[in-house]
Amino acid sequence: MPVKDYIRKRFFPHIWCPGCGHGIVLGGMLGAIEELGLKKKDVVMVSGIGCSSRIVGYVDFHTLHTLHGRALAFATGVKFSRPELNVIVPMGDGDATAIGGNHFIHACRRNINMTAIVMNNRIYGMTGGQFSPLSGPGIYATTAPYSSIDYDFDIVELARGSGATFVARTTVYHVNEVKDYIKKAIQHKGFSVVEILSQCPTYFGRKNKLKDVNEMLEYFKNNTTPVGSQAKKDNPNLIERGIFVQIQKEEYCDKYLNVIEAASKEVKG
Amino acid sequence: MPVKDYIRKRFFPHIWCPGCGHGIVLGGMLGAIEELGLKKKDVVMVSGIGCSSRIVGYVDFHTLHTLHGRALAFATGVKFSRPELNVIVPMGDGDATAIGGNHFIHACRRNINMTAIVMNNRIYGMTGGQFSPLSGPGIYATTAPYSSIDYDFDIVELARGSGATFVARTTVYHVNEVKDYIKKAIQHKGFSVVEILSQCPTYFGRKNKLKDVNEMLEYFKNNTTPVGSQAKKDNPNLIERGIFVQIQKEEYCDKYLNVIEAASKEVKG
Amino acid sequence: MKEKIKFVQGNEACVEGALYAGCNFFAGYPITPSTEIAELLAARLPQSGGKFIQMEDEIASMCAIIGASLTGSKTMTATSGPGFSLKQEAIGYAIMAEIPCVIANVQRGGPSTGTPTHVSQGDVMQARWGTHGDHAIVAMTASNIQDVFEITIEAFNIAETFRTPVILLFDEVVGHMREKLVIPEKEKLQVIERLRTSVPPGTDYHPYFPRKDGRLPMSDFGGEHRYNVTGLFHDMWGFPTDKPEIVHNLMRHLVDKIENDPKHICKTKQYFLEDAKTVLVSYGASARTALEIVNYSRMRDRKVGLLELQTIWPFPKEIVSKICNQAERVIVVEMNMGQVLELVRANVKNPEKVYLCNRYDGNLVNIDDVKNVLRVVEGRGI
Amino acid sequence: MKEKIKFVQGNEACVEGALYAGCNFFAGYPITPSTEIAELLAARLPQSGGKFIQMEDEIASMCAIIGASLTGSKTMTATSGPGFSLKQEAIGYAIMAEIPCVIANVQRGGPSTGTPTHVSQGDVMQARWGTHGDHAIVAMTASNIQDVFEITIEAFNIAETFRTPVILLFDEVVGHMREKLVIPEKEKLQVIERLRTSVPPGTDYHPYFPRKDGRLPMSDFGGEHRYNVTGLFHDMWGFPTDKPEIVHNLMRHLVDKIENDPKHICKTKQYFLEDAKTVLVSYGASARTALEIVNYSRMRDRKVGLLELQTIWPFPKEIVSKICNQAERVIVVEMNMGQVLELVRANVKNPEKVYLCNRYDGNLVNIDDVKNVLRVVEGRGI
Amino acid sequence: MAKKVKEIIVNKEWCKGCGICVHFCPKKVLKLDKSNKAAVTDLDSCIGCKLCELRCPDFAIEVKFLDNEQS
Amino acid sequence: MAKKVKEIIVNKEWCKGCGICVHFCPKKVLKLDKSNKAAVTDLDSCIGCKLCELRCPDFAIEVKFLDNEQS
Amino acid sequence: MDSYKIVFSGSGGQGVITAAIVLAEAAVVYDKLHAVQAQSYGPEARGGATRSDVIISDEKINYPKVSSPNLLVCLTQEAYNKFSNIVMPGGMIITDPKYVVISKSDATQLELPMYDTVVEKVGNPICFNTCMLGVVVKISNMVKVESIIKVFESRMPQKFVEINIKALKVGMELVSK
Amino acid sequence: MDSYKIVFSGSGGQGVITAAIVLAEAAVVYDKLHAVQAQSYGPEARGGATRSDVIISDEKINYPKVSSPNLLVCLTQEAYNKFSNIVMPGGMIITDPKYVVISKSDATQLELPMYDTVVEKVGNPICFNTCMLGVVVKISNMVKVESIIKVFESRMPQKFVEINIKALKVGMELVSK
Ligand SMILES: Cc1ncc(C[n+]2csc(CCOP(=O)(O)OP(=O)(O)O)c2C)c(N)n1
Ligand SMILES: Cc1ncc(C[n+]2csc(CCOP(=O)(O)OP(=O)(O)O)c2C)c(N)n1
Ligand code: SF4
Ligand code: SF4
Ligand code: SF4
Ligand code: SF4
Ligand code: SF4
Ligand code: SF4
Ligand SMILES: [Mg+2]
Ligand SMILES: [Mg+2]
Repeated sequence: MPVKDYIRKRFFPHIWCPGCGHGIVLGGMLGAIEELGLKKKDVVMVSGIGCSSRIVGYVDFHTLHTLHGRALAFATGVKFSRPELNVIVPMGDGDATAIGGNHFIHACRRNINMTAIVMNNRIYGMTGGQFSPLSGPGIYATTAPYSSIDYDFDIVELARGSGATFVARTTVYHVNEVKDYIKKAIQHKGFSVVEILSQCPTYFGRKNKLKDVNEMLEYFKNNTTPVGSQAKKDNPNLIERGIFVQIQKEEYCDKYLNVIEAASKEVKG
Repeated sequence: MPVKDYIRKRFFPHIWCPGCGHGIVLGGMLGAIEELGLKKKDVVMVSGIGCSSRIVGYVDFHTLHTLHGRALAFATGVKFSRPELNVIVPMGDGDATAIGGNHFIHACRRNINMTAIVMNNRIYGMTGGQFSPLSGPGIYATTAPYSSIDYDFDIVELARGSGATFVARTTVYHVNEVKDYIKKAIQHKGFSVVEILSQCPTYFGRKNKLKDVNEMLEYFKNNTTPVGSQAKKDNPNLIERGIFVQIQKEEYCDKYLNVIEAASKEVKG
Repeated sequence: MKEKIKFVQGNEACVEGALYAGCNFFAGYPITPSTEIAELLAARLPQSGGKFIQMEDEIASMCAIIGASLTGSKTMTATSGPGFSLKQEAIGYAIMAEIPCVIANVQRGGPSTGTPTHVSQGDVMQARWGTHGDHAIVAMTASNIQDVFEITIEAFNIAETFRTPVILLFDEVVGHMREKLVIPEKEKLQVIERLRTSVPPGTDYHPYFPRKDGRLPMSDFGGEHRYNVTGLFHDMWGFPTDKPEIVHNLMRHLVDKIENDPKHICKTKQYFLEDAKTVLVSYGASARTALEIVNYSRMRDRKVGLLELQTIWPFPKEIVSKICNQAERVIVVEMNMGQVLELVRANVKNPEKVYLCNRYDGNLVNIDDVKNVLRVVEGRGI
Repeated sequence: MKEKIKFVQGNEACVEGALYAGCNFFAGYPITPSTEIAELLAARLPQSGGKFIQMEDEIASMCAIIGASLTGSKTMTATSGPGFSLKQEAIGYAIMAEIPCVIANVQRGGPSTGTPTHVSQGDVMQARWGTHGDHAIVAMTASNIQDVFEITIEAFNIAETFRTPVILLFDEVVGHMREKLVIPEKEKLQVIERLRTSVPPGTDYHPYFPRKDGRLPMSDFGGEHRYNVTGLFHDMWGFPTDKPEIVHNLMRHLVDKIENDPKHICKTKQYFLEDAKTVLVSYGASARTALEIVNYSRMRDRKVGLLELQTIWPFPKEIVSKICNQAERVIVVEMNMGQVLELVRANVKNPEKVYLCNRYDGNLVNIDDVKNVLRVVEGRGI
Repeated sequence: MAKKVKEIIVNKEWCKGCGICVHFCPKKVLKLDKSNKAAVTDLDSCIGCKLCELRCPDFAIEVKFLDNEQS
Repeated sequence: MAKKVKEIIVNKEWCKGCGICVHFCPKKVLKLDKSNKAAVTDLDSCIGCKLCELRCPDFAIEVKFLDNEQS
Repeated sequence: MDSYKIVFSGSGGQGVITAAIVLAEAAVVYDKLHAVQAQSYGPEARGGATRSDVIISDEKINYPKVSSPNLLVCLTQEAYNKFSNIVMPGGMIITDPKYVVISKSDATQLELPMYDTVVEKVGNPICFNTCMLGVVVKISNMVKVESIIKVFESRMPQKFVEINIKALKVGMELVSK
Repeated sequence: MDSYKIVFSGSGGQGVITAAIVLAEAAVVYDKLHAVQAQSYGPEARGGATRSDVIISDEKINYPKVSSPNLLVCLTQEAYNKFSNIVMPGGMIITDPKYVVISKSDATQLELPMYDTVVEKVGNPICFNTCMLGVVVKISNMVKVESIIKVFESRMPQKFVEINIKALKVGMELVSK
């Protein structure tokens, strides 16, 4: 089914600003779902609060727009209750790693079969441009008028350190990778994380004196490189793209079947 | 000053059960403080809620017994407000990594000069023996009557993945290492984490059919090995002890001095 | 399943009630004195294919049961004071998105960490007002083990009927004391199942358009109907809007469905009220002390009666004012600084005739406490 | 510093007030419509050596300001609805441990995510009862930019005087509208500094033993006196206890210090009340609409007056009952479903003469809203 | 990708004029018109890479092929 | 560590009889007495390693040296 | 004098809110008038359609919102469609034909090519909002031009002040024509 | 019949709570009596000093706590010191001299070497609490021994049932002596 059949057309043009990267993520995500041939009724999309989280309003699945930072906790309830559903959780960088950091690391730890997509624009877009745990030092933001001193998380490392079994990263510039990694993430049996560098021209761009959205996409093009590439060795400042973690580990809902079995025996026995 | 001069003797014997490892951590921690020659008035100890958190009641410093999981957030306020104080934060495994997981990773990220001591008995002692994010699969607990299916965090990896600049691990059996690592952690300029495997004979021990506290300490002795040792290569199941991360990175309060400087210029200029 | 007689804690009776009502999903985080609910469900739920999950904190637990409820599960969480405070934001979400679920709060002494192992009834007002913004809520309680069982079933029934979170406001004494419990055979007690939409697939389904009787049939996530659920004000399809009329009407709907017809929700127990000159109003564990005194007084021919509240919210105004206005004096017996007292006073003609007998030191209101107040207000000296 | 005239938002006036009062530590997490408070303090605090930190969430922010306060800083955080719900547990901690701090809640439409950019006054009751267990709280509000400035200073003063968290319950309209602000020169307005202990080093200091005047002198963490601070019930040294007498007395102390002598805390503004037959009771942005109507009515020789509440908690019972009992009718003008209405009703002789003019659709109560209610209750038809 | 492009459809209602499609079109096929919407200048140069469509944040541009295999 | 041990003091009020000191004393110097408190059986064998003191969770045992250098 | 009410409307990046604030600030700080400025937001705080209300008066202003403005500025079609009917009888609507196609209205409608003119005369489109402010200052006639300039001086670096004064004057002249 | 009130006290690991529950459960489930059991906790839920109250009656029991018990069992000195004075006039205190040194009291005091006897006769100290329960069953005389045994059977694996019955009887015999 064409990608556009997955969207709720009546809400278009969407709420996002001109040039906002979140729309590109939406496209890539739907491309992945389309290629996987998922039925609309089998997909539940769960989000928190933020510009990025508004994404669920635009897709014609079961959609759950929850609380800031809590999407993965809601999603855990959905998935653990109905493991046969495909649960996809698009999140903002603030949503995923600031207020939602704890749910993020615990989802990584538990290895429930869901896909978290971190739409990382390195800023709180929805609330008007405060720095996020992914902004990094030196970035200007409304709450960092003298530039930020906060170190940033590396989501890949955070997810890895928390035990995630699939972790990938790319940028909206690399839109085919977006589709590809999300597809692989959904196919992965276990918890998967895809970080997608995205742009907020309205706040991140303006505050940091970036000329326009194209300058932001050029940045993604010029400052990233496939993981393990020679380029990275030559220039350690490059950000790596690719699949960083991909391991098989028994999935949580599957493991719970063992609990049910043990418990049922106890009752009978 | 002798270690015992750092304790509030009037509350002894303490509240912990016979054989509880938390008392050994207390001893090691005070040993470290004593060797560093810290003045009582220069130390603030902040804890959350749990058996482990009761530790602050026994030490003659400025002591702040806060909310379950929130110790590092309170401590951040203390330290950022008065960077000249030594802030030490003993935490339970639940306290640090369950409800407190978000504050833990953000403390690692910010690199504020404080020391977190995770007293890891792999169980919620205070509430009577539920499994924790550090229990690991196969462990019995009151909320895991058929044994736990939850994967555990590796605190060292979690801290590393969150950006911590000093991370060490040992066990209460290795009591001299406890002292030594805590000492180094306090000396480290930046956020430091010391995980100390500790025992809860009352709940973890009983639920998991361990004969007595000595069997638990024997476990620490026999199933751990110094980081990078040959033993680990021969037996990958061994838990490594040692200092895993030790890097220099500008400290948060120090960096804030730059903000103050920039801001003051703006006012004058 | 045949009738069963057990000797159990209040917390266990709550578990039995939940299972009887069809609860098949629990997410929680341990906290004294509610932990036994989680522990028992960890053992019991998987025995019949239900799901138990220990989450990273109370917030996550609350969110998880909302998510699970949307897929069609009957869900519950349990907590106490500090955890109840943490859940408030997500409780508000369940109110706004109209998701059935049950939250047990086994009350302990507060504020803050307070006295974790001691009893209190200090969260009465928080149950009503703990989350931000206008809203309505259902909160119920019980004073003995059998009632805990039945009220828990009732909580699930109300949650399903009104698509609302329901709070079980137990207390440490009732949660931890053991007493006889008779579990009736299946179907003896009414269990209300979720009302699911009959709108056929492919037809426009309105998850947020109440039927004539005020109920909103649900469609499980994963089913044929796809719609949106949000904590923002929303239209009948569940999509965000800030149109003033829609906001206004949704607010009215959320409150009216609970408060307009409280008869269906409000439960009380009445002892010796027909001729009572002194009415004790009480609930939860304190009602046990109150009842003891009623019996004691009646043996001495004193016309004392007890109105035991089982529904705290919506506050049973009509019953309270009817009964209290008939009495010469009213004594509210509770374990806080007078939270229900104020509610009773606000609903009677002579508030100055409403007295308080309370305790907020971590202990159950005792017999002498009530005797003394009774003696004083009846003018028999202390 | 000389007097300054500025044209600012309510949120900026709050910042100016905080700085005037000596606030030197802010921890927060952005949320509409309070974010400007954080943004402005991020720029302003370091200019004078103060500290601004953006925390990972609202819970951490609340905890951080408590920790910082203990070291001697004057601390503040700011939030709105959902964030205010999240802070409730830690607010209870500040109450229990008696830590001075200020929490601004710039109210938006709720429950849940609600209408983030629209106005509401729906958190009045939550401010009082949002955290678990019995307790008392101070909450203040203001209807114009100058008052926001002054009330913010007052909030810091009360926090220091009573060792208590103080809540600033602003609303989106006042937070975002711009108006003239006159910042008086330093020392023109009273700023109360923390009372620090005079007990010499080496002597037994009791952080939780009130002086005769009820105040508890503090000793900064890092200072000569070492003691314990906890959210458990505690003795006069701050060490945990569950002894019933101590628990009881601490509860009484926590409540009595705020509620026993509300004169020191309760502030109102009164307009044309001497001969008012119709009294409007209002606060925050709604009081602006009410005042407009008072002026309008007076021009038509109708005896309408306004009682504007600046302190919401402790509720100014005495003033409200005195003024309302004199009136023929009372209209509460507010932006919720009647939260202050119920408080007024509970404190007057004839509750049936207290009417409500409200709006809970995200918009400011407008002039016609009040005119219409006024016309109806004055019997002039609609 | 050697397929022949039939047309490039811009949904002017949805296009927000961000210019991403224009800037990154490898063949400079597109421009922003004076009402700031994407427009085709040189369909013939189009190689049908579809990057404009994929990168458009607004689902506002669609590349149609002659053989109709790809929509 | 070659210092001479003068005495090993057990604070019986604080000792909870966990047995850790007994079990892990390299020289089996200690035992639990019949009221379940640590007690010294063989002071002479003690090598003054202080592990009993350091591992005691209850601060209940103290190893004193003759030369008083270490308390 | 009664109060004068203005509604500025447009979209996120057009600077309508700044213009509104500058006007009201000039009135309050330099002309010793009373003024309030209020605004409406989209979801949370991000961009999108914007509206800012200003009331200027020589008396204290209580109710801060404008229901029927004396003067309405619409810089997008969306804004025009939404608000053009709220203008008070006898009031005026200002639009720029580059952005808005007007329709029938009871109000006086003034179509001014502010964008093109400012680009032409000042050479910088970011002063568009200042040009619009010039129009409003001229038409409303409540606030002194010098006061507006003082606000510029207190708020921006010198190099911007000049170009903005230029744009302001361009706007004022547009009206005169 | 009036109600009979018992307070069991001791420390965490001694199983006093289990004993109390077994007694009350036997009364309720098998002897059709009314009973409530309540207990007090240390901080949160962890070990430490323990107290469990049991009331057995043939009428409905309302107030569930015991202020003056007919029978008090103290298995630690701490418990004895704390509670020995609450026994009702004419009531009885049971202690084990292994753990408790008794002092003067108005109550009848029964010192029984329960621990040593159970170790000697059953060979397993973990049945100590059952032995104590035997003592209580005998003295209180409210509940049938068979009912207690039925509770054992419903709660424990068969192999434990026997040894516990043995311990129960040892306790009962201790009283007879
Ligand atoms: C509990 C709570 N705190 C704060 C907010 C305010 N808030 C809404 S979205 C957001 C951050 C948005 O940033 P991000 O997650 O990065 O998403 P983006 O808008 O950048 O896509 C914040 C702080 C909220 N809605 N709820
Ligand atoms: C908000 C909140 N949730 C839950 C609790 C209950 N609680 C107290 S301590 C604790 C866990 C203790 O485990 P851990 O942190 O590992 O410390 P330990 O007791 O094992 O030393 C829990 C769940 C609480 N006090 N507050
Ligand atoms: S504010 Fe930023 S993140 Fe939000 S829609 Fe606009 S560009 Fe996107
Ligand atoms: S319960 Fe466990 S952790 Fe707590 S004091 Fe006892 S042994 Fe230690
Ligand atoms: S990328 Fe899309 S929205 Fe942007 S200019 Fe091109 S068609 Fe328009
Ligand atoms: S398909 Fe490729 S070449 Fe053709 S217009 Fe789009 S981006 Fe340019
Ligand atoms: S280790 Fe300490 S508490 Fe344990 S037996 Fe030895 S002296 Fe006693
Ligand atoms: S000092 Fe060493 S050798 Fe001596 S008793 Fe202690 S553990 Fe044993
Ligand atoms: Mg973002
Ligand atoms: Mg633990």
